[in-house]
Amino acid sequence: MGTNSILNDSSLTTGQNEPATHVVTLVEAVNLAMARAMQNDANVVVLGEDVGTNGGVFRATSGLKERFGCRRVMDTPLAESLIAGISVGMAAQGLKPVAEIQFLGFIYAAVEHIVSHAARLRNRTRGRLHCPMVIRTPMGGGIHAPEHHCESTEAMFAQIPGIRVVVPSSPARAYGLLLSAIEDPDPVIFLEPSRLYRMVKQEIRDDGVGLPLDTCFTLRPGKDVTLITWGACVHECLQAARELEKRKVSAEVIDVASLNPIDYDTLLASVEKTGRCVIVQEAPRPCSVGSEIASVMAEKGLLFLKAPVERVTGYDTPIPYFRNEQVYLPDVHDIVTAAVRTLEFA
Amino acid sequence: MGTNSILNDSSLTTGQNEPATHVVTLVEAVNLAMARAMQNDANVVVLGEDVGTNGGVFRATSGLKERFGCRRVMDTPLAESLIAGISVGMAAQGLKPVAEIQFLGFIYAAVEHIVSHAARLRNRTRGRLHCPMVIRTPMGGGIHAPEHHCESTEAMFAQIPGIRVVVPSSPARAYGLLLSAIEDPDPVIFLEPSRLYRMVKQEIRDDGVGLPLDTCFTLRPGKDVTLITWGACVHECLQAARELEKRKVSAEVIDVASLNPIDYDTLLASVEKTGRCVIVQEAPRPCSVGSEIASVMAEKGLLFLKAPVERVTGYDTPIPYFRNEQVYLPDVHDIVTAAVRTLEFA
Amino acid sequence: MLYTQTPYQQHRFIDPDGNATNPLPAWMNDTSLLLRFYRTMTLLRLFDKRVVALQRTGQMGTYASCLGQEAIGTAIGCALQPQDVFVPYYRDQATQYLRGVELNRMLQYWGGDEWGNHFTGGAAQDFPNCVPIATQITHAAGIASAFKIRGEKRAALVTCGDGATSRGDFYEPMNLAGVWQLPMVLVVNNNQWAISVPRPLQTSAVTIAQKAMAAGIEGFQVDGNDVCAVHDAVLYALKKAHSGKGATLIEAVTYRLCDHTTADDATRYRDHQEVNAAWTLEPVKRLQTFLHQRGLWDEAKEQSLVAECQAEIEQAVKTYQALPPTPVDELFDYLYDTTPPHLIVQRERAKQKSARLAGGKRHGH
Amino acid sequence: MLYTQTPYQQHRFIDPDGNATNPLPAWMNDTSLLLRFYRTMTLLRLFDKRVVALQRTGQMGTYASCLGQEAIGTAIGCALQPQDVFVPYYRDQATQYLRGVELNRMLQYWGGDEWGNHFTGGAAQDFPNCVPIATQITHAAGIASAFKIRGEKRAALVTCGDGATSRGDFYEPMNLAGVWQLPMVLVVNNNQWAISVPRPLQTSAVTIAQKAMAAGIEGFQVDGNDVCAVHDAVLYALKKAHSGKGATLIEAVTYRLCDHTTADDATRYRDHQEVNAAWTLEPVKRLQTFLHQRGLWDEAKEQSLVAECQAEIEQAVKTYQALPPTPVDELFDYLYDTTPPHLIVQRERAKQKSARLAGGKRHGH
Ligand SMILES: Cc1ncc(C[n+]2csc(CCOP(=O)(O)OP(=O)(O)O)c2C)c(N)n1
Ligand SMILES: Cc1ncc(C[n+]2csc(CCOP(=O)(O)OP(=O)(O)O)c2C)c(N)n1
Ligand SMILES: [Mg+2]
Ligand SMILES: [Mg+2]
Repeated sequence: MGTNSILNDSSLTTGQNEPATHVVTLVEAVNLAMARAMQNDANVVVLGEDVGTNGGVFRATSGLKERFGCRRVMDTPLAESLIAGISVGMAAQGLKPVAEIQFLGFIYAAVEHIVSHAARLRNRTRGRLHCPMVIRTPMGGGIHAPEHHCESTEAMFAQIPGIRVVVPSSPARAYGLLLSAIEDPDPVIFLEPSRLYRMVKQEIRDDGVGLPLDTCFTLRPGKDVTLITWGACVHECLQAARELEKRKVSAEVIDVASLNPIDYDTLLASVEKTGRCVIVQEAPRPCSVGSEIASVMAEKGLLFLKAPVERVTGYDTPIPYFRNEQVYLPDVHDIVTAAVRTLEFA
Repeated sequence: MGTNSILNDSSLTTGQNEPATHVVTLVEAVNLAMARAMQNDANVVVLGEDVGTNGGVFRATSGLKERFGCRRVMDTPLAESLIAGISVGMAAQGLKPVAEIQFLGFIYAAVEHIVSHAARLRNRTRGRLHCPMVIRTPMGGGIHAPEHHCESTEAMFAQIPGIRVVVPSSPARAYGLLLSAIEDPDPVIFLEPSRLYRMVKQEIRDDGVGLPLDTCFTLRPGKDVTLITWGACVHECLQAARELEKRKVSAEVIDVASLNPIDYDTLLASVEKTGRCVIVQEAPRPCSVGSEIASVMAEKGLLFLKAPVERVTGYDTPIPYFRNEQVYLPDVHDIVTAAVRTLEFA
Repeated sequence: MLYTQTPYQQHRFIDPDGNATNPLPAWMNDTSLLLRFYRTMTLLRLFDKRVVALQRTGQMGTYASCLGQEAIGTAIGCALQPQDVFVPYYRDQATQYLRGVELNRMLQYWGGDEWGNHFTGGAAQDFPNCVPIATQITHAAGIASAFKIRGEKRAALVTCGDGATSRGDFYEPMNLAGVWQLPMVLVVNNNQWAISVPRPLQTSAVTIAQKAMAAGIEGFQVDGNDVCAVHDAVLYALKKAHSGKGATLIEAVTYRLCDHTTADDATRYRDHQEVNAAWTLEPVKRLQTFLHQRGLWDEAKEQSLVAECQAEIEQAVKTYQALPPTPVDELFDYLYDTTPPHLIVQRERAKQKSARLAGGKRHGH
Repeated sequence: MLYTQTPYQQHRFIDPDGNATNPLPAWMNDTSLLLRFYRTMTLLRLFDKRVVALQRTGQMGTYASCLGQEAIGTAIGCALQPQDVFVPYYRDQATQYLRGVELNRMLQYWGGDEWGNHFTGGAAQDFPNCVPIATQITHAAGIASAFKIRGEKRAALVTCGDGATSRGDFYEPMNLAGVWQLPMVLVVNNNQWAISVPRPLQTSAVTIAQKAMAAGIEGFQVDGNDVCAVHDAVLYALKKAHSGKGATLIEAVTYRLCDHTTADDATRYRDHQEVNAAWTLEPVKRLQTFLHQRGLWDEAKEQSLVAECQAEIEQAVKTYQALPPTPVDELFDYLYDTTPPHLIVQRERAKQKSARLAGGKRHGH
């Protein structure tokens, strides 16, 4: 976790000349996006536990305090309900708070402010007040972390009307989606797969251009089966697609990215084309995002589904302590097997 | 809300002779079940806001303090996180706390203790400690209540491994399911549809016999279409079934009752028989219990589904303030229309 | 009346018999303000009574009266500056009225219509009523943080009840207000009851004011039935906030003379003697006597004031009763800034359904 | 050292130079206890070092060391009675050790295996480490409530850090403990830092002890680097709890000499001078000097103690390293009392998958 902020990059600090390109990890892309947003809009402020001098336990906010000062990069006392609740107040006053919850497993105390206030302020006041806030938090397993540091409870938020839930799966999408999340006039829960934070590097142009929050991303076209996923599992799905290719199976891979609201059209169009749907998530099944997508297939897909929908998921248990977490996390073999099942179905 | 406790019934206070039968409302049945459980097991304690002298804002705990004393019926300070958290501590010590959260809309502050502790204590300690606690709370709309008093966020808990979620839909099931919930060695979220609290009266035998937490209840056999629901919507579904009967359509009505874990076998067997599935819930759709059930149909039902799964739900918005709530709540017409769609599908 | 550590010492100016307890502050020479206090409290008392009547006759939803607590909201409303933001709980009708929230809008809120939260004018930035107890305090800390971040001379004033002081949302933002020296004023309406739970079962702290010590901020009690005492305390706290000297906790000691709400029956859990005793301390009569003694008030004035208030209230009730229900579309139009496709589809279904229901009503089935 | 209102006044018995500050309590004549203090602190300091080494070499997960804070856990562990229940946060290795939790079990916990929470013997009813900050305090209040309800002479002792005092879960149960007069002892390990957030940014309360006033309970500070001071304070608080006199908040002032955890790099946010200054106050050396002066300790004793501790630690490390991973079935077997059908199906899948993964490992792909 010792990487330094790339904000020392002068081309960035003097935002004049040609937007710089950087080869960055996902967490560095998150850092870049926040820096860009703060530079472009004085209303953007960052808050959370250890986000200041320490730059966040994953270094996502590294260098921001030095650059934008402690009035715009605030270490809060240790209280998640507080972090979410003051963000509501700040947002209602026209600031654009970008709050960090240190891990998704610690967001639960903030659920009341997210569900009862952030998600409803616009609706309750008929547009008089609204809540342009972002809550960023790392999610998911696979990093050998202690208990409560590996949660995949995205469905708890994907089910709440009035908020957006966004999960990036590459540095470029992290940069573009976070910029849009910060610009968005409504509350966004931005879930960052910690397993991807430093997995790959990618060249991105720091041009301040966001990516849309209302579409899925088709990462790989295919015609035989659709692999629908988001977050860290995107990478297992892409590998699985390559595996399947060896077996002459053409798999389409879709990164849902925005889990609330969901871009159903893209998903349905793909499954209508392939006739086969495999949904891959780390989370347990009950009432999950995978359930929602599968249920839409059950409502709309009956005429074109050539095989039952397959869900490759974590087990319906909490994720085990890290010594056993590999058994819990969906892997390439699980995905390939499920895809093959849909192909062999008759 | 002025009904008095039926604990004055002597046959109950002296639990000697033949178990008495009572004609009671759902909320009175809840009261009876708690009284019975407290009489049978000294470890059962009741806690919450206004549960003591006031007997609960819906009178569910009416008379319990007078009968069992203030050490077993405790008014807590106003703090839901506290109520859930101390219940975890009490349960780990062998008590069987039955906590009341005044309305489901106020449970959100308790989510952390439910998800991170109650649901995991047994698993984290490999069975050394466990958590036999019940959280009771009224749910749902239709009672002209103020905002935040009409929530249907059962999916937030139905998705959590390690807890049970139970929703009664009649006085008899309220009595039997609550008794089992209190006896159950694991944490149970017991959601009481406030719209049903005083809707119907039913004769029940106060015999202390519980109902199983691992099965659905088929309330009405049918062969053409299966109406799957729980809680208050059970009554609209039963009416809809009668409507459909007039049209020579035989509808099976299943009360899921236990939303976590779900008795999938009964649901699948019914839809395998009827070939048509209509899921009815007050909650919005995304990642809901209805999504979960529909997704299981998508996984397992492809070969016997004669029509797409239909979901009759609230809109994907918060429930409106009460002047508009009727437009939000699924009604008989909505259900009949959806059922007819499945029948006309070809 | 007990104290906690504070330089502020004026806990009461008018005793229960309406006698002044000298010395009185200079601002109390402003008789027009004193009369404004009285008019507001009188109006609210009459309004409350009328709303309860509407509820009893099925024309109103559950309503939380502020009977006996009018002094607190009135004192706050007259002390707040236009640039300040008011963050209420749900017994703040007096403050909301003084901030410019029309009575008919309050009726609309309690009548189950979201437009009841659409404040305009002086209240345009104020928060709507907050039902989830204490959560508004955290929002107020966020609003105060925004003022601090932008270097604005504004304060966030937030209210809550005694029961609310048991929640994390009371302590967490108060603690933050201490660390960040926020321009926040927290007024606790200690009306001795949280529905059926009496104050001693809520906390064993001798005063609620002393809870300020947990946050390292100033806290003290005032007589919540003395509108002048509350006003002076709020003036002190707002001045402090505006001059960057941080947050204050004010415990206004009063009594809930009404049921908790129209859905409550207080006779189940508290006895008459207590309530009767409390009536001897109530704020409206107290100020009236004080004004009488100063020759500022008489029976004639009283009668015309009552008539004037009645008229204003009846006008509001008419406006409320004439309101058509909110078109159901709005349920979808105000959820997100741009309504997503699936909600546009649902909006159509909702329109059809509400038409069907309206039709159903018309044809009476 | 500052105080808050309390009859208790013994904040320190041994000063940083190891000199006694009279008068000493009678129990300090029990040299075997003093030596037990010293042995435990020495063992823990060596253990900590060893675990960090294991982590650095990839044989251990993220670990939270208690370097510099050994006195607190040791004092608590020696004061607790068998019938009491200990509710830790995650820097309580010393207390857990004294409660009978084997070192290898602690290694197992930090090594990512749930069996690390399966305490036996004297710790069988103790809670496991608690990661969600402050939530354990609420559990402790529930445990104390159970004791009170059943009329048992037992206490729940719970620990937390200074950062934890900012959370609702710190205030809510403390407030309850006041109202219900619960047999609860809350010891705050104020080690001046919450990861990178220094104590002054956590609260502007001059002391954490004074937060007890918000709950109307007794609270005070002790020198957290003086094992005798902490022990005496905990004895006082436990006696009070056992005799039905209610709850106590003890702020033990110490310093986190280590990084927050092995995943942290404290040099990013605090400077050497501060840490070096803190080293002059650390508890182990202090007690050693004290024992020396009393002729209770010498170099030879020190050497054999270190050797003995090293052996005990190496034994535990061996046991830990020899542990096979938990069979994955248990993930399903301990979720509910009776495993529901769908989990039995999933358990089979999980077994096959873990076999596949094991195979995969064997064949190195
Ligand atoms: C979080 C939450 N819990 C419970 C309730 C139900 N409830 C509404 S008012 C109330 C009592 C509040 O008492 P207090 O804070 O003293 O305010 P008062 O009504 O006395 O003015 C309760 C428990 C709620 N609205 N929100
Ligand atoms: C609810 C919650 N939020 C955040 C974290 C991440 N975290 C782990 S330890 C810690 C700091 C705790 O500081 P303190 O309470 O002083 O205890 P210390 O570690 O200093 O002993 C944080 C923020 C957590 N574990 N739980
Ligand atoms: Mg009150
Ligand atoms: Mg600390």
